[in-house]
Amino acid sequence: MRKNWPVITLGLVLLAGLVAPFADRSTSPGFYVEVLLGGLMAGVLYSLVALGFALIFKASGVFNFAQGAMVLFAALAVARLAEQVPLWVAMLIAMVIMVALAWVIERLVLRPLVNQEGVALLMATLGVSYFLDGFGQTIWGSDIYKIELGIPKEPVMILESLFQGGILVNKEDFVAAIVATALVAALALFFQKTTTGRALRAVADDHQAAQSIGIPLNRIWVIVWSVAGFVALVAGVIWGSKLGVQFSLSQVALKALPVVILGGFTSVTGAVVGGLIIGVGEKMAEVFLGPVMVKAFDLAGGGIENWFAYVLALLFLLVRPEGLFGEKLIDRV
Amino acid sequence: MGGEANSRAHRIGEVILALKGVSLAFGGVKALSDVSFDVREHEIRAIIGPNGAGKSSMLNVINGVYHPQQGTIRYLEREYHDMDPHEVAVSGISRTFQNLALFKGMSVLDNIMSGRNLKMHSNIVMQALRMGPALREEIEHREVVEGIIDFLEIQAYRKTQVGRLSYGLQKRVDLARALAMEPRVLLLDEPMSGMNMEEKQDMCRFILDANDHFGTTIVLIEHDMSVVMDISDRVVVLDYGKKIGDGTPDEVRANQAVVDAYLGVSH
Amino acid sequence: MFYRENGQFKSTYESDQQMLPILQDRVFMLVLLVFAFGAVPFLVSDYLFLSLLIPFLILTIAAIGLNLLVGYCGQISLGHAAFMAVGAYAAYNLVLRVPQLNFLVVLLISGLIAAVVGLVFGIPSLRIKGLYLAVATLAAQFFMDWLFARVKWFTNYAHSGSVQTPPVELFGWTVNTPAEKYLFLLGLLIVFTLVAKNLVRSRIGREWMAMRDMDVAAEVIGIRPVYAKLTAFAVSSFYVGVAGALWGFVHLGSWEPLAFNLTLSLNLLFMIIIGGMGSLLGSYFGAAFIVMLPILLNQLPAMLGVPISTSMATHLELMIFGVLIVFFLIVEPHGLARLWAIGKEKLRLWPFPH
Amino acid sequence: MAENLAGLDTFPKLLLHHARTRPERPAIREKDLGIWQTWSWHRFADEVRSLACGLEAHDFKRGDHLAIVGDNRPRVYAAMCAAQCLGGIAVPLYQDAVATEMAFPIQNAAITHAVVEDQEQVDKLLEILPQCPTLAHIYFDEPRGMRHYAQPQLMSCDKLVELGGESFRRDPAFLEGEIAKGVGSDTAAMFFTSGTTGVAKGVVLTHYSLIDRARAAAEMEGLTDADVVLAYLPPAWIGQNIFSYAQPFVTGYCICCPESAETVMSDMRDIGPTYYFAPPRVFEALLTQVSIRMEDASALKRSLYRYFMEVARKVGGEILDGGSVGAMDRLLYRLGDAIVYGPLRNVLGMSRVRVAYTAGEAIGPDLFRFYRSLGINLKQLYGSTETCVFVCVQPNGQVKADTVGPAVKGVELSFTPERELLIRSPGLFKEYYRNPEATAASKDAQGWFHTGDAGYMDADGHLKIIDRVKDVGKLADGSLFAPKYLENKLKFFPFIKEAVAFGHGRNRVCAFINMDMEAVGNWAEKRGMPYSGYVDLASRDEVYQLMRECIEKVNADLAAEPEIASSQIHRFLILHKQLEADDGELTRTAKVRRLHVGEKYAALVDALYDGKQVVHVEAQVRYEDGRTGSISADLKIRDAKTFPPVAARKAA
Repeated sequence: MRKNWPVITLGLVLLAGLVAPFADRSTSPGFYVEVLLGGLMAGVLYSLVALGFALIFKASGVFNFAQGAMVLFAALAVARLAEQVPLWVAMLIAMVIMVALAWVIERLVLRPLVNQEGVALLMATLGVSYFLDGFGQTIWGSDIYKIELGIPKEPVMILESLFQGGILVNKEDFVAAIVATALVAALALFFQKTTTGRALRAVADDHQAAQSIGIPLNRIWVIVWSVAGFVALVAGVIWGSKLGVQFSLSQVALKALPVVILGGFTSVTGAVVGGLIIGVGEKMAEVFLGPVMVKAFDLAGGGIENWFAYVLALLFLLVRPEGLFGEKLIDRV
Repeated sequence: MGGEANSRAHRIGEVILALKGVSLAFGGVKALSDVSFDVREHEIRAIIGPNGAGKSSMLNVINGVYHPQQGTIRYLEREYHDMDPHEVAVSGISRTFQNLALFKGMSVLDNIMSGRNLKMHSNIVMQALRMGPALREEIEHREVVEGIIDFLEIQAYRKTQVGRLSYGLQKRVDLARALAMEPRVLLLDEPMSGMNMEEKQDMCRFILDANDHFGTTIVLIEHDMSVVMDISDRVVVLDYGKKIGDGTPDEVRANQAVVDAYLGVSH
Repeated sequence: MFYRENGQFKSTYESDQQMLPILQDRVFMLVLLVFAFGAVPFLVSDYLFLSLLIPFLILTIAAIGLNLLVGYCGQISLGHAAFMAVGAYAAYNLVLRVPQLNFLVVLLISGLIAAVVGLVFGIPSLRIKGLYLAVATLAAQFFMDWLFARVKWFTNYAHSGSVQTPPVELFGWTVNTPAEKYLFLLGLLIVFTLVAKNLVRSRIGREWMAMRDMDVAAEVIGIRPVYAKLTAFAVSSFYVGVAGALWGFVHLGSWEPLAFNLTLSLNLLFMIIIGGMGSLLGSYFGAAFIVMLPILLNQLPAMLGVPISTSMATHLELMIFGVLIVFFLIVEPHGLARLWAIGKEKLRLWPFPH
Repeated sequence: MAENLAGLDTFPKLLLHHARTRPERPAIREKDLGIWQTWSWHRFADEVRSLACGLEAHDFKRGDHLAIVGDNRPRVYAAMCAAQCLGGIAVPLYQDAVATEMAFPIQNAAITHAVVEDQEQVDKLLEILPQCPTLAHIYFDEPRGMRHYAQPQLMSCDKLVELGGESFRRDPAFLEGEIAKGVGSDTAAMFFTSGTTGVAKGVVLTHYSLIDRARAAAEMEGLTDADVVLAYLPPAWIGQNIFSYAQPFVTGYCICCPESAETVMSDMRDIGPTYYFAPPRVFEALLTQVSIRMEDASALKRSLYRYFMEVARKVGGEILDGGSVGAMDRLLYRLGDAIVYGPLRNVLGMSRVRVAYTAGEAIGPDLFRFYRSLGINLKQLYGSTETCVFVCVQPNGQVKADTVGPAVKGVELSFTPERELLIRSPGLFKEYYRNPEATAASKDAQGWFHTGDAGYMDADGHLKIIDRVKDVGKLADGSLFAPKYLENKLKFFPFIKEAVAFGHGRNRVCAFINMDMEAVGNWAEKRGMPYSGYVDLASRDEVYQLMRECIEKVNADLAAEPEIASSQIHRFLILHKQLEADDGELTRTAKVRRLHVGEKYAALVDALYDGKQVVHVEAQVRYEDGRTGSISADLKIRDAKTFPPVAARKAA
């Protein structure tokens, strides 16, 4: 009980956040649910990318700052390839590229730096992300590109029976969210249930576990980085089609950092839950808290979502460094 | 080498440090269960026992790295439930580490100098300008540290990065850093592990001299029986986190439980 | 090879602990200083001053600041540009609202303000280490970006959110020609370097390094993590804050919101990785490198007759940075400074091998 | 040496002189606690005064002996002077001697007081206390580990100084008086020579002789109080003592004591002595170190090194001797000095060396030339404890690898018919302590000291030591035959491990050669020469050729020396086995037992002389594992070219 209080407080805070809007009469439940859904949909994507993070961290003890760059890279690849070939082919090729990339990274970066302390590895991934940004834009170009998923963008009205005015949802978002959810579920299952999955997650703790199922460590790294690449690809495509493929994508993906912090680096569940919390929290803050603050402090526009996730994570770190579902670390002497 | 208890410079005094019913567990694993023993001023007190007997945990409890679930620590007329490392250091307990915990990136000199930090008081501005008290301090304490370097015969390595030194020498630097704190009680965690015979003898000499020269009370962990028996005044024997023997080397040698549990196992 | 150290023995601790114990080094340094102050102002073109030397000098101060935190105290930070921003905006508002203040005082105060902010964002470092801390500092970055972009007061309600600064003036001397700026900054840099050097070779410096190398042992010998880490954050932020103020006033003169964004933070980090963590000299090398590379990339191809587009240049720059960082982390984690040190040792031992 | 030291006929008087004339100049530096702690002459004098008064308080009287055991450190030298202040005699003993070795001197001189360095030495003295009842006071400099020593004889030097300091303050005049009482003819110190034959002898030296020799040499080299010496050899050895006690007292220069045995090299680099002394083995060791470290240097450096060392070998010595050298060579040498010699001197700690001496044994010419070619003014000197060292010294500009130079001012040399070197010099010792026979045996009525060394003056009036008299023989024609001299000359070649020369009472000289397996082995591999083992390699014609070249080089030099031109080696063979101590062919100290070898291999010797080209040998050999086996081999015998003696210019 004693050690769970931060979680509980967090829960309460979020709850407060959830009910707060109703303090203001003008918010209609419909609109509210709309925002909530929006948040959840964004959240699923965060969860997805965060999974990539958690996964790589688990398997190779690397805090992969390059995740964002991978998203951008993948998105660029798909966008430009799709100009020549059908989308699904483009995605296939892109996937192949991402696997190749994973392999190269393992070879040139991870292997030489094996059993270095975390910070060094983090910096290495910084290097990787810089390289990817540069490289990606060099070969794919640096303008803004589109990805056409072929799903009509026009909003649809749902649950009109439930709320007056109903709820506006962007069809594409909706599909995206479902795809993402499916993926998340699949990945989560894969890592929780299958032996391979568990082995992958175990390698960070003891390399025997990996050997035991007969996968050499290096291959495991290639696999997890490929999976991360795959995740990045999906996220990239979805975000790309939504916001257009451009440099800022890599920044958006960085949002997954606070997610893993919140959920706990080492936990798949953490990544999922954290993603949703951040997603919803961010949306709520943007829509309901933002205007209030703008009024209160006479700001030049809201834009709280830029930092909300980080500060939330930061505050949470202070009370519970290991995150929601992470395991506690004791340093021995 | 004159470590004989009869002809030592400081006569063994009152109890200075006492553990009562200390128990420590990590999760389910019991590292120490209800261990009690005391240490008298100026004596050399050994803690022995097979690996995993909880020797190191004992030291970690004493200097506050671990916090025991039960039991109390009495040090200099004060009862602690658990201690905080900094507080412990201030109160005059220092230690060395089993698997070296030196500051790899720093020179031997700086490593030992860092052991003096509690004795330096000039403020950060003075240090930034390296003026007045700050400069004076640097020099005073350098002198003290040089004394210790001389004492441990590591003059030749003064300005080398500790990372580059041999294991035996690093152990010496570790001891030097601990001595630099001018501790009343010095905890040594396997000071001779991984040393060759000659290095061990040197280390013994240093430990005895330190005890003799500065009157430092010494608590040392060691699994090399022979060494311990030669230099220590009283010995505690641990096994699986329990105390199974306590007394002078001879008493302990005579103690059947010890013979079975410890000598039996290790030899 | 050029070293002749026989007879340079030390008979006092002062002389043994001096900054440059070897005569030949002292001579070299003296020559260098004379050259930097006496010759450079007359030899160098304004273009070089503005695009190379001035940014180099300022960024070196910043790099030293970051190095104190990351290289010496071992606390990672991905958000140091935020503290530059604090320094810059603090200075802007001070000059704006208290015009009679001497610029040096302005620098001092803005530095102190940055130090306080840095201290606040350093607090998490007491609970969390390494990777977690990295994220905490990112929070600082994004929050500060937002703060200065959105809170109009800081920008004095400028519509675009961009700010102009008056030319620096102190003791009646208006620092506006490139050469003057250069001299002004050079003077500052030397002072800041000396102070940093003194800190790292004093008690506080040893406490930082102890924290970096083996925090448990450090605590056991009585070093207070709170004190060590927070002083590191404060001092570091102070340096970076001052650098920020100079960046705004002396280098940019006017800047948009987000002039001090994540990219700048990361660049600072690269400076010390490439230059050398835990080395003041390294901060110089790193800053010089980061400043020079883009210029080279813009000039060199043209000179070689294969001109490339500016965007191409920037991408190339990114890639080169990326590769170099990984390269240095793998091959020489102590960066250019270590290479320099080795070179020096070789000269001292010449003709013997190192 | 402008300053007038007239009337300063004892060390204490010299000390006071320096304390007056150069009170703040450094007298002794010791690297301690990380820096060079410096004692000015003033401070040094104070220390001596206090120690002296302290000793006096513990009734140390005129003529008493003070044993001094310890490594080089200020107190050790202060103690020597303190004893002399009271008209006492300093008796430095080797700090590395074992307790039992210390017993004799202490009994012999009925020593009552001893100043020792540390616990280690104290323990030794306490151990022999029973045999040495006279020893009543032991003062230790280093209190470390001494806290629980209860013995009544013990006291720390600090205590002694404190005690002495008080009594000095009470009555300063007293000590002045004591010092004034001293005269040059008083005994200053006694050095025990580790007698190669039998028991050690205490060599008694007076103030007069020590000071006279120290001054003679100092004037010759123009030493001043600006010079610096590193004191790193045992103070009980006259060879160190004269440089770190007698000469500084004469010239007022500063001596430096290293921090510890391991740090000598780096301390030397710190200090950069201007005046340096070392026995050949030290120079040898240094050179080996240099070669080894150059081995793993980068190719570029190695080739640079080789090239410029070649240049140096050609012209370095000449330039140092102020000889005439072509402008081009000078230029090259300058260049080399900038990028090789200079740095090398720096890492060796010899950048500032003005004068360096070597003595004790013969030094290999290549070794000797190496240092000179680097621009280090290395010179040889000849002397012994009995002569206060300085008998012969090579003056600047007349340095040769194989002589020890002309007599130093004040020294007379002459030779017995057996070519034993006789010395008459103000530096001669007074006597062997309580050993009249020995004294009489080595010092005759006319005051000639019989050195037991055989030698002669070469054409330029340089003394050349060839051997111990007892080993010198005659060829049939009565001309001089010095086997050891020949053998040494041969052994200076890396390829030759041992050599045994025969010729006493015969018409010409022949020799056994023992090749150096390692060197010759490498040599063979370099030239892609397969061989199955020692015996095989030893019997190769190429190897014989190699050895012949060496021998003929030696013959060539010999021819240039009329005195021994007739000792040129005519025939030689390469032994089929290494000479072994286990086979009784070498002494335990690895000296050839010439007679024994001669008898053991009589057949071979005869073969050498009766002109055979091949001789068959059956030999018992003892292997490492103790088994004995027998080798049989056919040894070739080869002739070596000999040269007509150079027309003898008139020698001394």
